[in-house]
Amino acid sequence: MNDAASKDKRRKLVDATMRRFGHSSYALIETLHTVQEAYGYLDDENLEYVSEALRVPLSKIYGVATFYHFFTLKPQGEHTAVLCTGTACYIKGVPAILSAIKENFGVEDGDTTEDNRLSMLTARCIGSCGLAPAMVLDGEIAGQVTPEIVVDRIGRMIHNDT
Amino acid sequence: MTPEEFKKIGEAHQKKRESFNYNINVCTAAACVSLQSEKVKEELIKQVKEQNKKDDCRVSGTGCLGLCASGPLITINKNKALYGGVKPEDAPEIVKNIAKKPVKRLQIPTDMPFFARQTKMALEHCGKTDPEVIGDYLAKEGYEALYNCLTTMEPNEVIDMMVKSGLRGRGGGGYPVGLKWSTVHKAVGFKKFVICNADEGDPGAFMDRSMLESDPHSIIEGMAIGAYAVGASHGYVYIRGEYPLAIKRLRAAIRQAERQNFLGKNICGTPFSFDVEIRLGAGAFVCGEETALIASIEGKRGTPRPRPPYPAQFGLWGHPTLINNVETFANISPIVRKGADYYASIGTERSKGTKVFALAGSINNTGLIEVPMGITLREIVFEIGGGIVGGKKFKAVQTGGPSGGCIPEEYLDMKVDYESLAQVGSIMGSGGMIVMDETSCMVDVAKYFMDFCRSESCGKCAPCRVGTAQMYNLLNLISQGKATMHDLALLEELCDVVRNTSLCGLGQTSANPVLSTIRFFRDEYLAHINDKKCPAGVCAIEHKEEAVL
Amino acid sequence: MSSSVKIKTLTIDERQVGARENQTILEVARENGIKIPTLCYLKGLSPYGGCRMCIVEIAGSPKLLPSCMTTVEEGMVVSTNSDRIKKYRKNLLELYFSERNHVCSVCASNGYCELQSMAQKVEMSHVHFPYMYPHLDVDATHERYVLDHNRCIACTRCVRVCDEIEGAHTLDIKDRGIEVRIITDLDRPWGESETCTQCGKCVHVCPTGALIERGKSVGEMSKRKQLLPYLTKMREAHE
Amino acid sequence: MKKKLTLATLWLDGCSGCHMSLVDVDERLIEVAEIYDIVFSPLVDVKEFPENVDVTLLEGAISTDEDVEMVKRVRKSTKTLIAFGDCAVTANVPSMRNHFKLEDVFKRGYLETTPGNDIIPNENIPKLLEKAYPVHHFVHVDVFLQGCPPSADNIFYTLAELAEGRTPELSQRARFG
Repeated sequence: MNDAASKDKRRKLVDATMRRFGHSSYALIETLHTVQEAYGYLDDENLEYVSEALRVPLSKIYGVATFYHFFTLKPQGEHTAVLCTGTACYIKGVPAILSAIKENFGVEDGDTTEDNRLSMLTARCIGSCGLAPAMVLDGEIAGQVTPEIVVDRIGRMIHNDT
Repeated sequence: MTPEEFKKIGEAHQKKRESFNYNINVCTAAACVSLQSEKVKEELIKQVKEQNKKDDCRVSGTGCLGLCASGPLITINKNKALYGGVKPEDAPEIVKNIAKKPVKRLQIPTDMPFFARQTKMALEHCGKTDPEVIGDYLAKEGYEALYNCLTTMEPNEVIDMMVKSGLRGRGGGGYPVGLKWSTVHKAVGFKKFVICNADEGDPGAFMDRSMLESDPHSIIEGMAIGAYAVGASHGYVYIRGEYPLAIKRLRAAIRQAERQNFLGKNICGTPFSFDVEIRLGAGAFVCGEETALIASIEGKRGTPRPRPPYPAQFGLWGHPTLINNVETFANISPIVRKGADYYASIGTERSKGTKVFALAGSINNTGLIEVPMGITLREIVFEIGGGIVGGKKFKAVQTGGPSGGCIPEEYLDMKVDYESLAQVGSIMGSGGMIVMDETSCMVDVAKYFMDFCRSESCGKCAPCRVGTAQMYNLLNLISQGKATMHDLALLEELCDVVRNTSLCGLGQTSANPVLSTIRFFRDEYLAHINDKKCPAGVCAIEHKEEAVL
Repeated sequence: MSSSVKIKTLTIDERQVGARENQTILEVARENGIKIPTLCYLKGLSPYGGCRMCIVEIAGSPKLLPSCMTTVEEGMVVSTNSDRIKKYRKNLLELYFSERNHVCSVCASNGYCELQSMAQKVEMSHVHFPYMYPHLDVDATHERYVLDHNRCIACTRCVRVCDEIEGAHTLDIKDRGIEVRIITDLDRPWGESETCTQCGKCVHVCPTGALIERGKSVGEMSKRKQLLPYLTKMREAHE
Repeated sequence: MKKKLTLATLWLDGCSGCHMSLVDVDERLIEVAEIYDIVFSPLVDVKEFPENVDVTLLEGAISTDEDVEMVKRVRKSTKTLIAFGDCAVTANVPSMRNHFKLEDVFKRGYLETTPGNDIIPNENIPKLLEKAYPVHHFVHVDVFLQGCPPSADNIFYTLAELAEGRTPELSQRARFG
C-alpha cells in the first residue's frame, strides 16, 4: 500500500475513535492512543488534525501529550525494548541491566539507536513482579532476565530480520 | 432474564465441564503467558487429539493461581494435581498418564502453606473459571448477588450491608466503603457515575491486573451493585495502558455481560440500567489519585484538585461519582452472597475481611496471596512466602509502594492491618509487598522511591515538584558519600514541609519511604555520611571530598 | 441573588464572620480585612489551588487546606497565621526561589514582583535549601513580549487569563514535575504563534518577571494590576 | 565610655556597590566611628584579617577556592557575621554563571568576546569553583542584610542595633533587589 493510502487508512482509524465519542473534547486521550498505535508516535501534523477535529487548543493537546509517559513525540525504532524499573525488578538488578544495555547498544531510557533499529524505554511497572526482573521485547514479556540474557535477546531481536 | 434462566446457563455449562473426566486448566494470566503458557495449552490440546482422548479430556485456560514463581501452572481437577514450570514439551507425558499417577517431577504440593493459609474472597474464582467464558462464572453463582440486590433489596439495604461488613477501600486509603457509598447515594444529582480505579500505579503491585485477567466478571458485578446502591447509570473502568491482556479480557467480559443483559438497559428485566466503558490510562502514577483520575477521563492532564469538595459530591464532569479500587469491587459480590456478618467475622477489630498481597522481591514464592487481615508479617514472609531466596538474612519488607515504608525485622510479628501499618510509618497501599534481604541498601531504596515520586509528580504544586527534586538531590549526595549531617537535617525538614503542604496524596506521602528508612535504619544513613561507606555495598561511594559546610 | 442562598457563620482568627454558602474562606477573610497571602489566585480567574500560599488550619482536620478553593461551612473554626503556617509559607517561598533563577537585582520586575514582596511579607531572610540553578531559555521571538522561564513559578495565571478572558488559549503547560514549562501552541516560538492575539493580558496578570513587555529594562516593568478587575466588572455587567 | 566594638568589612565576589552604600551613610559615619573601630576593610590599609572581631560586613558571593578559605577564616574570628547585600545572601549576579559549564564560561569570557585573545589565564589567580555560592552555603551567618545594594539607612540601623546588643529586625525594612 503506497504511503498516501496507508496514511489514509490510519487516518480513518483516528476518525473512527473520534466519531465513537461524538468528537467531544474528552475523547482526546483515547484519540491520542489511536494515533500512537497507528503512526507509532504523535507527530505534529496529527496533533493539529486532532486539535481541529475535537476543537481542543493546540497548546492544551501538547500539554496532554507530554504529561503521559506512554505517549511519545519522537518516531520509534523498528524494535522496542521496555525494561521494567518497578521496585521488585529494581532490587533484583535493574541497574546492572541498564548499564549492560548502555554498553552494548549505546542507548539509555527513551533513546533510539542511530540505525533506528532499537528504541529503549523503561516502564514504571508492567505487573510481572513475580518474574522480576522483567522486560517487554516487541510486546512479548521476558521474565527473570539477567544482563547477559537481555543483551542476547535484544541482539537477536534487532538482527534477526536482516 | 430470571435467575432460573441464568442458573440454567450456568448448570448447562457445568454439566458440559463435568462430562469430561479430566479438566486440564492452564493458567493464562500475564505472568504465566510470558512463560509461554499459551504454547503449553496449544501443545496439550494437540496431544489430547493425538492420543485421541478428546471426549475424555478437556483443556481450557484459567485465571491466576497465585504462585507466579513456578509458572506456567496447570491444575487437573479430577486428581487435584498441580503442575508447575510446565514446558510445552511436557504435554505428551501429562496427557499420557492423565488417568494414572500425576507426573512426579512437575508436581507442586497443594497443601503447602502458600495455598493452605489463604482465605479466598476477592480471588474466589481465580484459577477455577475460564475468564473468557461467562458460563464458568455463572456456574459459580455468578451475578446472583446482583440479581438479589436488584430484586429483593433497596439501595439503602445494600449500603447498610456494606457498612455492617466493615469493608474498607482496598486502594490504599482504607476509607470505609459503606460511608462512601452512602455519601454518593445522598448526593443530589440527576446523573451519577461509578468509576473502577484500575490504574494500579504502585510499582511491585499486580493484584488488580491479575483479578482483571482472571475474573473480570466479579469486578463488573461489583460495579453494577455499587451503581444500583448509589443510583448511578454509567460506569468507567480506568485501566493502565500497560496491561494489554487485562484490557482484552475486560472488554470481552463487558460484551458478554451486555449480551446476557447483566449490563445495559433494564438489567435482568428490572428498571435498573447501567453500562460500563473502558478508559485507558497512559502512564501517569498520579492518576491513581481520584481527582487526577477524573481529570484524565475528562481528557485533560492528570493533575489533582484540592478536596473538599470530594468526588462523592462533585466528581466526573461535576456529577456525584463513586470511585473504588478493583479489589474493593471484587469483594462486593462475595459479601452479598455470604453475608456481611460472615465477612465481618474475618480480620481484626477495625480492619475487616481479607487483603490481597503481591509478594515479590527476594522471596521464594513470589506471586499473589489473599490472607485475612490481622495475619502477621512473619507468617506471610516465612510461611506463605517460603522465606528469603538463597537463605539470605531478612532485612525489611516494603509495603505501600512510593507512599509506604520499610518495616524491619523487629516488627515481623506485628498484625497486618490499616492501623498497625500506619503506626510503623507505612500504609497498606494497594498491597504490594517487596521483601528485601541484606543485599539491599536502605538509602538506595529511599532514593529509588524519591526518584519515582520526583518523576511522577504532576508539577502543579511547588512543595511536591520542587520538594521531591530537592530530597532526591540530598539522597543522591548521601548515597555518593558526599553529604554532611547538615544535609540529613535538611532532608528531614523537607520531608515535613512536603508532607504537610502538598496538594494531593502523592506529595503528602512521598516522604514516607525516607522517614521510615531514617527511623529504622538510621545507622545506614550515618555510615554513608560519617564513614563514607555503604554497608550493603550497593552505593558507589566517590572519595572526592566536596568543599561544603 | 435568589433569596434561597443560605448564610453561614464561622470564625476566622477568633473573629465571627458571616458568609454566603458558596463563598470561599479566602473571599470571606478578605471581605473582613483578614490578609491571607496568595500567588496563583487572582480575582476574576478560576481558582487553581496550586501555589499553596493560602493554606489555613481548620479545627478538626489534620490537613492544611487552600482557602482559595475551600468553601465555608457553618461553625468552621479557621486560623490563617499560626506559627506552623507561617513557617511553611516561608519554606514554600524558599522552594520557589531555589527552583529557578530569581535574580531580582537585574530583573525587569524588580520592585514590582509579587514573589519579591511575598518574600518580605513572610520574612524570608534567605534561602536555606540548595539552589538548583536549572538551565532555562528565554523566548524573545514575539515582537511585543518576552517569556523568561527563569522567573516563572508555574502559577498558570497566564494560561487561565488567555483561556477564560481572552479565549485564545495560546498558552498552556507541558511535561510533569520539575520539568513543567509554559508553552505557546505546539511548543513553538511565541513569535510564530497564529493563535496569539497579542493582547498582553498574560503579561499584566503575571506575578513575576517571567512575562514582560519588550524594551522594559531593570525595574521598569510595572504591571497594570487593575486590568483584570476592570474586565471582570465589565464582563459581569454583561451577564 | 563603653568599650569600642571592632568592625571589619570586606568583599569577595562582589562589585563593592554595598561598600559604596556603606560610605553613603554620610555624616552618620562619625557616629559609626564612635561605636566601632574599623579593624579590617578595603578602605583601610590592613593586610591580615584580625582575630576576634565583633562585627563583620561580608559582601559578595563565594566563587573561588580562596573565597572559601577566606570566608571560613572570617567566620572563625568573627562574633556576628553579616551577609552584606544580595550577592552574599543569595549569590545574586555572580550565580548567573552557575547553569553553564565552567569551560563554556571561560570560552565566552576570554575567547569569544575578546577577539585577538586566545589564552585563558590560569597561573597565580584563584581557581573558580564549579558554581558561585551564597555565604551561608559554607558558614553560619548571623544577620542577612538584603538589597542590591542595601540602603544606607538599613546598614546604619543594623550596625546601631548590633551595638546595642539587639538583633536587627530587617524583614519589614529590607528586601531583595
